[in-house]
Amino acid sequence: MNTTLKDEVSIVLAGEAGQGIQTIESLLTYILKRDGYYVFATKEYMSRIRGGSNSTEIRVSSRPVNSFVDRIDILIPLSRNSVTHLGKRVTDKTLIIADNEALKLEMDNLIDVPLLKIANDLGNPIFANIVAVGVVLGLFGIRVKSIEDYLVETFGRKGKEIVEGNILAASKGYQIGKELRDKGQIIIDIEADEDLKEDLLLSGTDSVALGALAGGCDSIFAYPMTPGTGVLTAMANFSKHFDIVVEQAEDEIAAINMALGSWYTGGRAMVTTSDGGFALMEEGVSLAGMIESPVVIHLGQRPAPATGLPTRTAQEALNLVVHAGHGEFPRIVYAPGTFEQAFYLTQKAFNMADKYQVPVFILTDQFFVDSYSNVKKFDLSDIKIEKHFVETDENYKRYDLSKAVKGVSPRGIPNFGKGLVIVDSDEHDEHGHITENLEIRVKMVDKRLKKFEAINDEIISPELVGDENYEYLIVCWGSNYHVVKEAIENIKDKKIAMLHFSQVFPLDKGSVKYLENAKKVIDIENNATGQFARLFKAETGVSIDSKILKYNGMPFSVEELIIKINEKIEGDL
Amino acid sequence: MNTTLKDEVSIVLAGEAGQGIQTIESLLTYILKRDGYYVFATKEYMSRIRGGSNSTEIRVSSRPVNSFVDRIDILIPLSRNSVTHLGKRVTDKTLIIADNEALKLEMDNLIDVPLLKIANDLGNPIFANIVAVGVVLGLFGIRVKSIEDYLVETFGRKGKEIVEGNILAASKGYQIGKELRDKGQIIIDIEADEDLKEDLLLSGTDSVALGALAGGCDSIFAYPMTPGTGVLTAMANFSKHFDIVVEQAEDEIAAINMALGSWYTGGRAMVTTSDGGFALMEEGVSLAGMIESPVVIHLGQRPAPATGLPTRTAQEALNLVVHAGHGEFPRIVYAPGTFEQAFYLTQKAFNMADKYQVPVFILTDQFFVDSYSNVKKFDLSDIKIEKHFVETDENYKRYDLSKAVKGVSPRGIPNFGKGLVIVDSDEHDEHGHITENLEIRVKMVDKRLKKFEAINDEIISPELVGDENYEYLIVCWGSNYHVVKEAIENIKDKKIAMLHFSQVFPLDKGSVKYLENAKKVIDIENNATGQFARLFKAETGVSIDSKILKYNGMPFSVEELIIKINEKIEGDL
Amino acid sequence: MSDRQNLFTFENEKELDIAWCPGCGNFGILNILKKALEELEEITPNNLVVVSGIGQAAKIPHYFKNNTFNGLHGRALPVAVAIKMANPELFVIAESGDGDMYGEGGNHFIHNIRRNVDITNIVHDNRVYGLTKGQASPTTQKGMVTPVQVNGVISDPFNPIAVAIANGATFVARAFVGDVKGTKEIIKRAIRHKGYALVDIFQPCVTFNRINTYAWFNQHTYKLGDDYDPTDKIKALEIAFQEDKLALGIIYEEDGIPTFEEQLNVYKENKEPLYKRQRDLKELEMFINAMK
Amino acid sequence: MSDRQNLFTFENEKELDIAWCPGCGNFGILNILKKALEELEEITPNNLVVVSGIGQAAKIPHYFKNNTFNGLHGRALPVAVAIKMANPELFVIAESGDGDMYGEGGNHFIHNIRRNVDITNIVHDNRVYGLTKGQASPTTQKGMVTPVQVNGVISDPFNPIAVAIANGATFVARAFVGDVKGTKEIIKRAIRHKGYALVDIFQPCVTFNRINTYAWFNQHTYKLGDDYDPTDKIKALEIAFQEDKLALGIIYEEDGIPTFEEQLNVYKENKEPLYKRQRDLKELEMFINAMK
Ligand SMILES: Cc1ncc(C[n+]2csc(CCOP(=O)(O)OP(=O)(O)O)c2C)c(N)n1
Ligand SMILES: Cc1ncc(C[n+]2csc(CCOP(=O)(O)OP(=O)(O)O)c2C)c(N)n1
Ligand code: SF4
Ligand code: SF4
Ligand SMILES: [Mg+2]
Ligand SMILES: [Mg+2]
Repeated sequence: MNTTLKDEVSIVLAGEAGQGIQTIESLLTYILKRDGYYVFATKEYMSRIRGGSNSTEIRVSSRPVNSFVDRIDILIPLSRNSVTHLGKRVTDKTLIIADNEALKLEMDNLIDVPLLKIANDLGNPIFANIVAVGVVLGLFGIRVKSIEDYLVETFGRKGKEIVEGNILAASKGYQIGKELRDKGQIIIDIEADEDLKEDLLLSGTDSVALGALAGGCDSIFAYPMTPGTGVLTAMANFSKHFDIVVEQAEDEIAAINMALGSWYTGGRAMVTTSDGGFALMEEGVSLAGMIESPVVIHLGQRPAPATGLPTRTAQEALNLVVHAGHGEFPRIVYAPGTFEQAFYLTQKAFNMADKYQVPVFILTDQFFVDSYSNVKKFDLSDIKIEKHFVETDENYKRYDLSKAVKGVSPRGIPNFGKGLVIVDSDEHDEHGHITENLEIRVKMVDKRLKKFEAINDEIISPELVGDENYEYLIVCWGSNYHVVKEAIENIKDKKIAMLHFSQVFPLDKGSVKYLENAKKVIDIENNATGQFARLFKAETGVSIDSKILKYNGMPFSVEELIIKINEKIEGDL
Repeated sequence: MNTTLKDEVSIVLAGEAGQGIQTIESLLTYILKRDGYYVFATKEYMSRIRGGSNSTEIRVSSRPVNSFVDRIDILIPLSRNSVTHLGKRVTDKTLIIADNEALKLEMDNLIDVPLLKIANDLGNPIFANIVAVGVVLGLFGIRVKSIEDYLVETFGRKGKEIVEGNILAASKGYQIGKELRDKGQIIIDIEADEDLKEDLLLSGTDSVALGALAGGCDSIFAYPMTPGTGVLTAMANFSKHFDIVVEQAEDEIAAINMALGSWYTGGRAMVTTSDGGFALMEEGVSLAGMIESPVVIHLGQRPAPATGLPTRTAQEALNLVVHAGHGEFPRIVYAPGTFEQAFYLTQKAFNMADKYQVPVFILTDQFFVDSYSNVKKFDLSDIKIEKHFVETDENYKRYDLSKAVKGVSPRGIPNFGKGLVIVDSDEHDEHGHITENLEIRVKMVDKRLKKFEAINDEIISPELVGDENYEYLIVCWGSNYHVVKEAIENIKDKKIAMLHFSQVFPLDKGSVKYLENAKKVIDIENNATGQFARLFKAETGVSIDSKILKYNGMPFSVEELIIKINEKIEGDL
Repeated sequence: MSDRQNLFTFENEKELDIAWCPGCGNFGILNILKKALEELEEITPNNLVVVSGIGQAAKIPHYFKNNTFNGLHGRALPVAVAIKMANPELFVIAESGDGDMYGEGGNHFIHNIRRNVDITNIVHDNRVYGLTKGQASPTTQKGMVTPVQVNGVISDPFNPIAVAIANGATFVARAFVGDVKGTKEIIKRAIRHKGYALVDIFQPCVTFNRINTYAWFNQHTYKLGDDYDPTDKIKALEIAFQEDKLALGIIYEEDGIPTFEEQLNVYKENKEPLYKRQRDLKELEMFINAMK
Repeated sequence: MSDRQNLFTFENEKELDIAWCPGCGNFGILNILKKALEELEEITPNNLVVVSGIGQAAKIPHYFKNNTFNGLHGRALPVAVAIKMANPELFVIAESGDGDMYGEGGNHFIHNIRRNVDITNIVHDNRVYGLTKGQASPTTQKGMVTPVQVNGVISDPFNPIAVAIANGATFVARAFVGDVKGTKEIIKRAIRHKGYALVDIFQPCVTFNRINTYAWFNQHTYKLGDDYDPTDKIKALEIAFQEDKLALGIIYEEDGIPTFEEQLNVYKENKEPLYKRQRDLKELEMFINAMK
């Protein structure tokens, strides 16, 4: 059995929760990235702490890769179940590297490596995962030094013994990998590029949290909920280096109300949650609408209704956020498709929220926040943290109509200036005091809705990617950016383009022109009803009747999209 | 000054909160109805317990009337402010009956009646409102006996002294009214009809609560919130006669979860709330979607966002309820336009909820629930309380796919039969046990959404009222039924019809045909963005661009609608 | 009694995929609970409903035979009390984690104590959020470092025992899963108690709580003796405030207080569960048509 | 001091349309609060924020000079503590009704006591839902008949004093608006207390609560004497449990406990409010670009 893997390899590590797959994932991605490869890692895992079957896919490539593929070139299973768990993704082209003494798999293309035995010989079965890392790195022929450096960095705090055990484990594995490579049994032929060493390696979570930092976020209030928790944890870590109030609220209702209290006082607060936690925040969103408070809301989507599948991915919260909160008031919803977008849109979210005094959403999902890949270094010189609050004078009125520009009155904060700042969840007059004057009511409604005009002027138009003379247009939003892009790049004989929306509300109504130019339009979403297509229809009247929908909790794979797009193109609908 | 009021009179009583206007309202409507008139009463009031300016309009007519008019034929102000409060509605055609010793109004058409003096002479200023009632009844020439009977009924419990004081007060007022009538100063010429004595006099609140009773509702869980509280209070009163668990929950989240606990056990529970309280229930609604639980939700709308205008009216919660709760699952939303509809739709809501195991909404508003009018007697012989739960056997599976008909599996309840009943907010298998099997996930999503098919078969089509050969079509929903109907009846020279939706979700897509037949379609709603028109577009792709929207917290009046409809018809949009 | 052995155990127990970590205290609670139920002759899987929220603890009803309502995070209590209101013949247990009951569900905790519905409230108190991977829960000790509380927890821990007693609960107990016999007896007493009964069970989380381990609980707990009088509220509070050594046992108990459902109008004369009743539509028609 | 007279009173006070019923206890609280503030030299309308929820009591911040956050029903506390976290230089009062604070807002009540943020929590306790017209509140007495509790309340009343003490509050007081001087002193002490301070004020609702009238409160309250030692927690609880006579005064007080904000990393070295700080984007750029 001889295998050559050219330009790209997809490695899948699988095992039970608690077997250290996450460690392998970060070791491999970091070391391979640092050695000049493009890497992309995505995990799927169960809602439990130990046991079950989880897996991580790591794509290593000579060109940027950012999407999930079904294909598994190399599989390293740490438990017997995990092979069954992966099902049809394991084909006869998949090389399996396993300790078959322990796993007792009956498979042809299996390379039996005594991962566990080596670990046990080193005195601790826990080292098995590190042996596996060594094998892979041996296959790549990475310098041993890189590995050692990284192990020292990672395990340094845990003491010398652990570090040395890990280094030994890795090098034992390394020898095996190198041997396989040297004997020509597995040849990985992917060009490395020195320049990539300087790339950052970020997750979707990192991108959102760093964007928040760059947006001047100085407070985060949240109640843990997968997959929204990551941003809370990241901010907690950043709080060691930057001024951030990090507080775990007693519930989601507290979280959003705390965020509003913070903005009222001049803070720049965010909340992070998931669908179900957000459902509890809706009254608070409505309060933001009424008192015209900025607030930034990160929502990592997962399959619903109710608790649903806590650790899986979906795009099911679009309806919810667009219509969240009772009453009528403006809002902005961003749905980044790339990590760069996640960073810049989250950064922008704070400025937009502050400028227009509205809630701004960052809508991601489990697949997006839990993926890692190379990102180019950031240049923040064009970025500004726009603080829009003003120093008040004695005559200050929070909702001054005469001073309102496109519905936006200057926002004062307490004890900065001579004025008093009064906000009220009841309908209120220009001062902010409760009123039941029905004429003022109408003026205030009009004022709040007028902000839509200004917000519409700053809509981020969808991005057209692919063949400019397209016949087929794929419409998508949020995290499906890369997978759709890669799929249509692979369908070479058709004229296809992708129209990706990273702002989903308000919608760019001008985008209808792109649809008009297409022979056929296909909507791709991770939900069962086509929420974006429906929103598009509500906003523009244009239907997109051809839909590719997935709602089993997994992201689309490149291969399945290629097949489904081809079917749609060839089929009638 | 001589005035004759033929066929119909609009009487407005106005004063501060706490001055007993509510008492006058109920006395007058009950006595006049019992004397064979059509009556309609609607109030507008402030969010306070004492002071401010409130008013009640009572229309008395020889034909059914059910909508608000600006016109005031007779005004009885109990406070000076209340005249200013009513603004332009007080014209030179308005007769004012007031104690001008106390109020010191400078108005021409004022009949000075010493309401307060009489009351004081009787030993208590509180009787002033009853004197006013007497005056009005004197104008109508009602038999004194009717009044006495009713006063005994109303005040009987408060002791003999109070009753007698009231009777004396009423008869003093009566003499004055009768004198005005006899002298021909005010002649009210409205035909009474013996048969109407048998009519019921109900409010919107009564209609919903009685509908619930007729739907077999045996539990209500709610947290007080205007204007949803009325249904809770009504059910609490009914609980003296019928088996109903009435519990005020600690918050709205508890309320909806309690309702789900009750249905799970075989109860038939409802919740009642308003926009902001409902926003807190959304996670619970999503839970109903996931565990496929029936639940009935009454939502009395009021102006938002946030606390908004607590005692005013609006139709701003449509977006919210249609998209409430994260994830994708069926629901039904009724929006009654008449009290009969409120009764029958609420009754039906319980059966539909039980049959399809989905949340069913009754969407009303403050104007609707707080209005009173004649309603014909009910014949319940066609009504059934359909209990859809089954006795289980040992092999019972709550989400049995093989037994599901259009997505609906038989619903068991604990301890009725030999099976166990397992429900889970996580994605679950046929038994109801938590699962992360992604194939089952897809089957369960499909199962839940399949129910839409059956629900669609039972859609209540919109009602077409007016000229069958219409050129102009007015689209409306919920409480605007009567006012639109009365307005178009008054525009005699145009071919106009009304299309009223009492079911707003799922929408009857076939209704598009009505719109296609019109030269022009006008949407009428009590909100600022045209939520129904947008929903209609999302569901059908058809835009209704001409809109008449009101969002100051007051219902449309017949007069203003006539003007606005005419403007729309004559104007371009 | 022997026919009750394994009454609550699934036939296919071996195939159950239990989602807890090896060594987790939840296993012990599951076993003890099943034993306790076996010993309560009045209870069968059919007349038992276990209501839980979301978390590791909240998965427990899936692992033995009962009618299960596994609802939303924090919302077990409202569901549980409504079930009892709809059918007082059922035995209702609301069981979940400390985060679920005292954190997200805190408002239901304090107000359902006031209602005194006859249910049993069992809390798996591992002093941490297990399922979401180790953040502080309301009962986490001050100073504990977690992925979110990177400088250590700075709020004071919630004292469920003291709050429940102060708030008027009629049965308040603390147990430790390491004390199998004691815990079983407490659970049995709690279920038989007429009214709301709280059982807070110390449950080591071997994965995320490295402070409150089995050893720690062993060291920091003691059992209330037979001479302890649980009817003295002030004494009970003194016990509840102890910090270095934590008492196990029934800390407070008050008998003879009417339950919520006993006081409900619907059950004053007729004890039948709601689902068995029929509304008389003829009577209703007359009632409505009298509203003139 | 004289320049502080009417410091918190609107110039156009006469034109204010106060939405309370004549005779309502809220007027008394408003007057007392203004007086107390006048006497606290460190406070001005500008450095004071009053946060309220929804209800009759919750309208209070509109009736005198302050920075006002009149938020959602039940949510005054989260807003108030976040304000203090963003700017510890502000004086923050969270003030609302009993339904608002203990009912809808109950979860924030119990968890913010644990945080011990330096705010003052004033509750207008009229033992009823005023604004929504007379339903039972958590503190309504058992048996009281209301439009919803048609057979009388059957849940036990919430005891905010006992629960707050048991839950670790560092300042717990009860006042009666009829006792003007006592109430003013309590409010002043509460504001000056370092940490969370609860002041539950008995406030007659002349419209909807016909039981707990001015006379009733006069008859059923007594003042704690000068010899009372508020640092004894168990004694304080005994006082809190008294039923026939209700104590007025500072029932429990514990000094020297660190506040939440003191323990926050951001304020350890730099005391500046957040709004004055700038993020250094150059530093951030370096930080990000090191994430390779
Ligand atoms: C509304 C909502 N918020 C947050 C979550 C996420 N969540 C799931 S379990 C959990 C905490 C679990 O802690 P605990 O109740 O102590 O249970 P344990 O896992 O420790 O047994 C949280 C926050 C959720 N499911 N729903
Ligand atoms: C989420 C929500 N639920 C319910 C209401 C309705 N509501 C307004 S005030 C109030 C109760 C007020 O009682 P309390 O807090 O005791 O204040 P009081 O009027 O007695 O001063 C309620 C239930 C609301 N505004 N928002
Ligand atoms: S995470 Fe902790 S509580 Fe959860 S199963 Fe594992 S050990 Fe038990
Ligand atoms: S209803 Fe009661 S609490 Fe409200 S203002 Fe009137 S008397 Fe005061
Ligand atoms: Mg826990
Ligand atoms: Mg109150």
